[in-house]
Amino acid sequence: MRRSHDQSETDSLLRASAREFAREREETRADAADSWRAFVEAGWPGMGLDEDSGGLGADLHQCCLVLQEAGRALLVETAATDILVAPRLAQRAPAIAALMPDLLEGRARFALAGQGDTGFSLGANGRVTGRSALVPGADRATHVLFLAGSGESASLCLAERGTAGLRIHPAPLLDGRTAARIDLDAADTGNMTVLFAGREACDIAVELEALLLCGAASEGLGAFEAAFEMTADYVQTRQQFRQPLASFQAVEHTIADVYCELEKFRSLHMAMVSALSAGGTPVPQAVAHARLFHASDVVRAVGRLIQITGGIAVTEEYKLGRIYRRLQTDAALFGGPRRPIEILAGTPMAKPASFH
Amino acid sequence: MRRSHDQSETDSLLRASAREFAREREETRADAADSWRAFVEAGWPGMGLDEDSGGLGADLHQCCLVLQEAGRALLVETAATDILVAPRLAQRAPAIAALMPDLLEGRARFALAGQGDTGFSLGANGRVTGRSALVPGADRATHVLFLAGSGESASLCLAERGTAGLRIHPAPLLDGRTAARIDLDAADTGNMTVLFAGREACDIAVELEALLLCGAASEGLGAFEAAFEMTADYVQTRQQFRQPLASFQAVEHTIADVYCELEKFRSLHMAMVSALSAGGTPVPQAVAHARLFHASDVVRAVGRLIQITGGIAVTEEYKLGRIYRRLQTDAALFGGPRRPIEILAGTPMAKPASFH
Amino acid sequence: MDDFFTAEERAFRETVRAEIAAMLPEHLARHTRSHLHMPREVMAEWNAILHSRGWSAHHWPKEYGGPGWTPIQRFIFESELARADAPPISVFGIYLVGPTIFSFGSPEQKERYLPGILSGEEFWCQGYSEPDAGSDLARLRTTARRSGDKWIVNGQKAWTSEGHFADHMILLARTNMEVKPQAGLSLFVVPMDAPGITVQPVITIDGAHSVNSVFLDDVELDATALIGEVDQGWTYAKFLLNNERTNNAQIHKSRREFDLLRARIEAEKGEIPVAWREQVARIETDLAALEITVLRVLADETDGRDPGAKASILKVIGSQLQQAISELAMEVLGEEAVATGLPLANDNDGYGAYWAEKHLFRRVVTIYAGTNEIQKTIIAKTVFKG
Amino acid sequence: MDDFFTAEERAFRETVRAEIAAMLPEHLARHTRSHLHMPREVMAEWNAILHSRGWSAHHWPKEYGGPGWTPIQRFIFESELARADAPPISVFGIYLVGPTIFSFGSPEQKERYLPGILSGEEFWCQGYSEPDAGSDLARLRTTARRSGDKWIVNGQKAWTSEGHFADHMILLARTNMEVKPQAGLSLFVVPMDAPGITVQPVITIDGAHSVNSVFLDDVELDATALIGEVDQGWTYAKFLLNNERTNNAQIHKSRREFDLLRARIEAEKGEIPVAWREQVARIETDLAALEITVLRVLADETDGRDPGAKASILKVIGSQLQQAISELAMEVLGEEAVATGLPLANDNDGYGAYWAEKHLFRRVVTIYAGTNEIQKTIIAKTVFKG
Repeated sequence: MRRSHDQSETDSLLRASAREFAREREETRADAADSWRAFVEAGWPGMGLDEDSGGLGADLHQCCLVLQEAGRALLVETAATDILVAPRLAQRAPAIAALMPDLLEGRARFALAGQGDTGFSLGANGRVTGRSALVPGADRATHVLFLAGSGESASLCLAERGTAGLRIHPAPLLDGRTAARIDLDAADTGNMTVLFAGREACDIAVELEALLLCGAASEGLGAFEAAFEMTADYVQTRQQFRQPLASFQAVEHTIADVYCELEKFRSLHMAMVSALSAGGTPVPQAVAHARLFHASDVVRAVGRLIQITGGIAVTEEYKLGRIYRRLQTDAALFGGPRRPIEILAGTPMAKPASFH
Repeated sequence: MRRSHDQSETDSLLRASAREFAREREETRADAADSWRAFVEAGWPGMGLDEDSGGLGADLHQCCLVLQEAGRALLVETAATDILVAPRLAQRAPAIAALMPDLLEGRARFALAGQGDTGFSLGANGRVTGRSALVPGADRATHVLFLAGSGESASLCLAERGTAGLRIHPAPLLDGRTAARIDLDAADTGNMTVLFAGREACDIAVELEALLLCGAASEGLGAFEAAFEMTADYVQTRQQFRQPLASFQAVEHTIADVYCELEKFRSLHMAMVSALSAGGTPVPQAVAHARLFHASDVVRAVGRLIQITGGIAVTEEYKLGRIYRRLQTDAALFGGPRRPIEILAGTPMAKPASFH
Repeated sequence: MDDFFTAEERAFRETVRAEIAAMLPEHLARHTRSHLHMPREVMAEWNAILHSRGWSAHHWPKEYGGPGWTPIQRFIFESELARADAPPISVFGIYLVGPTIFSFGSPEQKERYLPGILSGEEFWCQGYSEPDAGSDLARLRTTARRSGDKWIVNGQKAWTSEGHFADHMILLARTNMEVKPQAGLSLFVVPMDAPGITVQPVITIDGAHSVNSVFLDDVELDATALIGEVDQGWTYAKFLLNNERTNNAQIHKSRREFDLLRARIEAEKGEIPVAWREQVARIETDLAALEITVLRVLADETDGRDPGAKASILKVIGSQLQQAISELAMEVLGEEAVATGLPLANDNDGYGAYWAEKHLFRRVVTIYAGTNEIQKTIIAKTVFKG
Repeated sequence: MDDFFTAEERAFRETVRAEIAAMLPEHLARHTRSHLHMPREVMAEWNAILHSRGWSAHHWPKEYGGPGWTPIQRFIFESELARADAPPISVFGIYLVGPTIFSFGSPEQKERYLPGILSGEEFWCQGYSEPDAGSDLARLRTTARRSGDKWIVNGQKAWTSEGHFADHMILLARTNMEVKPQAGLSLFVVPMDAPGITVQPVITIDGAHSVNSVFLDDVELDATALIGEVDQGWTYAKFLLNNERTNNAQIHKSRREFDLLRARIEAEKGEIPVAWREQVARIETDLAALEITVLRVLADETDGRDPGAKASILKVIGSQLQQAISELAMEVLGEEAVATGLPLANDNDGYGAYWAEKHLFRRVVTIYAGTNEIQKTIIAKTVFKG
């Protein structure tokens, strides 16, 4: 149970080292061949794995704190699936657990192929067809996880890159990261590992997707924090009309408004991580709150920071604009803000209606 | 063709006299028995009527300009139907034309019973049943206009107060005006005048309702102008922290934002009046633009004026709060903002889709 | 949310929920659900019930008659009160005056005033604001002048909620003209029936009477009316504000009223119509953000971390949220909210009129207790200092 | 809208619409629909076509080669250009430099420069902004120093759009240090191939190259490079801004791009999904409001009424609207807008990437040409003065 960020000394130490690691890689490009190697050596992939399994045994709060730092430096390597999803799944699926040594060595990387236009249908012949949404980092996955079918007949599958009928279409994203869309064309489940079946498979898929959104929001929080801090510094330095920008009430109030947004996002993020740590029914709500905020309010807030920073913020060399581009990209992924809106408002709440 | 408000000297004179008349009645209550008398003596009901028919022959712009002044003074008498709707209808319906002497004398007053929860259905037996939306001023109507049925079988009817099956339920409104809901319970069209039938009836009903919204928006514009002007004055006078409120950038920028809103509303209002003067297809769009703005942006803008004015604005004695109450009431009538939204965005535009 | 609470705290919640349900008479809950401004009798009745359980002053320390709860327990208790539609706890007596007196008052003042606050037999109002001193305290003009062993008070107070039925006022008055404007203020207890006091109703934008102007003309106070040291009034007032960082968030009230509103829409329409879903989802999100931010502030307090400008942040977020909720209510309720006197349907229960009144009155929440503009300036200064 | 035009004006619209349709090559229209930043060749080709019809400088007076239209006719012409997806008219040459030269330039300057602007054979860029002088002109540091019958220019210009392909720059430089900072500025014509000029690309937030930094190191100019009187540069610049009140509204571009966006949504989904209808309706309303406000300003100008702060109002409204449209586009286009390299579907036509680039670049519209904050201050001052 956490009631603040960086509650323990371990948290603070972990953050400091992750920040330093990330800062050194801030300008590294996604396609630099050995870029993942450094992450592996720093122990990122196995961070959330038990120490017995060769991991660092960090809890979810701590893993998210590391992702925050990755987001703060706008790292283009997408580590969320490997850090959050794979270790969680390894606890329950032996086939995944068996891959952990490869994960730790950087030989295995995972992608969760989330809900796309069509989803993945599972035929009676055991063949899967469908198309995923865009999945950041999936272009470099060696193993793909996806839910085929629905309800009682669902299967949570693991397919290796190269499986017949599995195609990974890489796509550069607007913000310099890379992603892929995953196509399955009558791919035979006989060539894959079926990890879970039926309702259990569905529940686990929901949980894994929630972890993915949680990872994205963690990176988004780090990026938002960086944007806020650099703007707060800049407006105190930049002079216009013989005074620092910070002395103008319009700038002051924008800073205050955005700071309120930042604190709200920190709260929603903390609640989401707590909910995912504990499990249980409030999870979809907590994730939807953070996701909606991430996919709309955060982008708008950083847009306001650009406004008070002025011209320099719209040049490529200045990080604030790149943060905006990152967050704008985040917002468009995973179904955009409409999905959390539907989760939060599309289904009537079961509540006693006690009026006057 | 008008390209500015108060284009002619006549406009300016008319406005000045309407403003004086309205200001004198600013505190008059709606139920003051002889309150309408003064309007009659000032020539308001017949304002838009030909001079030959005993009216003043004002055009629609001029009639709306007078209603603006009524709104500016928050007059609780609802004159829009008598000023805008009745004379327009008199041009085409002899039965209405015959009532114009009574209108001019203040003996006849009209209400247009607009689209309510149910609308008015017309049975094969010539009987009408249904319930209208709330209609401001309808509580004092002597004659009620409504559209019964739809399409080819529609009738635009005129029913006198007292007609069997017609009930006028008066209702005080939140802002001190009065309104009524009009019920028809198997009322026999044999006891009414059917003014128009079929598509013509429908088209005219649409036009009359547009005039009603135009009247409401004209009053709303006057109220908004009054709110803006009194606030701009107040913030220049009121001292806080040893300087006038107007010298704070937060206040300055709020004034600027609201002034932009005011100019936008003036433009939309002018376009609506022009469209209604000319007739034709752009009418529904122009009315929906002004109505949407009236029912949402204007209320929000006046809320911001209250904020920069501070505590005094939330006391009953200070007019700004009463203006807000009026505009909030306006917003909730006539189906609220959702109706113009549907008109503007619910129906695909017939446009060539020429992309790349 | 639940993940923020320990097992003990969750058990505590179950206990208070059950006890409140057992104690709260239905007529009080009904009244609370349908009225914006609470009459004295309703608050007094409920206060007496809570008092009999020792819960009337839930955030006071044990020695003064409080239950001695932790900040998180208080949060839970307040949220359960709201959830049960319990009448509000007197803001002035319990929240403001009690802590002022037990922190700075003399032993005699404690003995004289605390029991009446605890039991709900005596009501208080505050005399801080003035017509010309909104958020700018330097402009406070009411004076208390020494005359022998008496104080003579002259001035006018504004926005005095509940002033028309309060027994006492806690008054901020200028006692020293020689020092900086914020420094020369003192706090006094003023009996509302003292000669020279005139209470004049102020009708607010919602058309109702809940606040007053209070005129003080040569009101004579005993020396014992002074609370603490002379000229230290603003120090005391600020101390209290800092102690009550989370109150302005109004999270429990907002949460409850929104749950009821949402349930109402869903009961009438089966679901939230698509056109309003974004607004609903945003309000749900803001409620969650506000709840957790309040809990973070309480945790910071408990653990001795500096909460920074969080009092101002909670005020800004909380007040904006209150307005967002009432704006949605007005749009959803439509005609029902503005036709104040019409039986719109057979089942019209006044819910629309209740919301309209609330919506109008709620323009004040971004103005009072330090305008949001002032709060934003405080927040920015804290950011720039940090 | 139509009601604002006379019968003659409506007839004029029919004429220009037909003529533009006949003149505009399809490849230029296609390029305009799918590209944010226009290359010189596209603009030059279209400029030459318009020039052959005498319409390249549509708001210039007849004596300098314009068609001599009224403000309303210009509005109609511009709206028809946008509607036809015609490439943009050179902002710097036609709008800025031409009027500066024919209003303040010498006969020799008119003869030398106006023909190249009219024909589109010579391109211009502006040298007003500097890295340290955003909206604050007092901080302009580029100097032009007299040396014999030459001027020696030193300094750095920022945000120079089209600087990488322009033939000339119109330069604002400080010529007098003794007077108030706004007073000692002068305007010059600078050939972009002059020794001492370095053009350095600036990649903007959209990842593209359309603006530049221009360094001027001991650039030598002839005496004839000075436009008008020395130290009067800012007076000339302001005069032009006042003459071009409505340009910043960008109404025609916004109207056209929104019509296309809306048509695209409706073509794909059959109708506007309910969840986006409010946004669409608000944008439609704002477009109408902006269109009519522009027309009112033009009518005020024509009739000699003072348009007050309307230039600033149009800038604020117009830029906010541009951003609102691109925000909706980003939400509607979703993945299509951010997966810049993926053939998302067989019919992927780059529309998403086009909007993403536009959306990002569009952060500048509330910053450039006087930030919206500065515009709001101007508006408020006008209100308070009035």
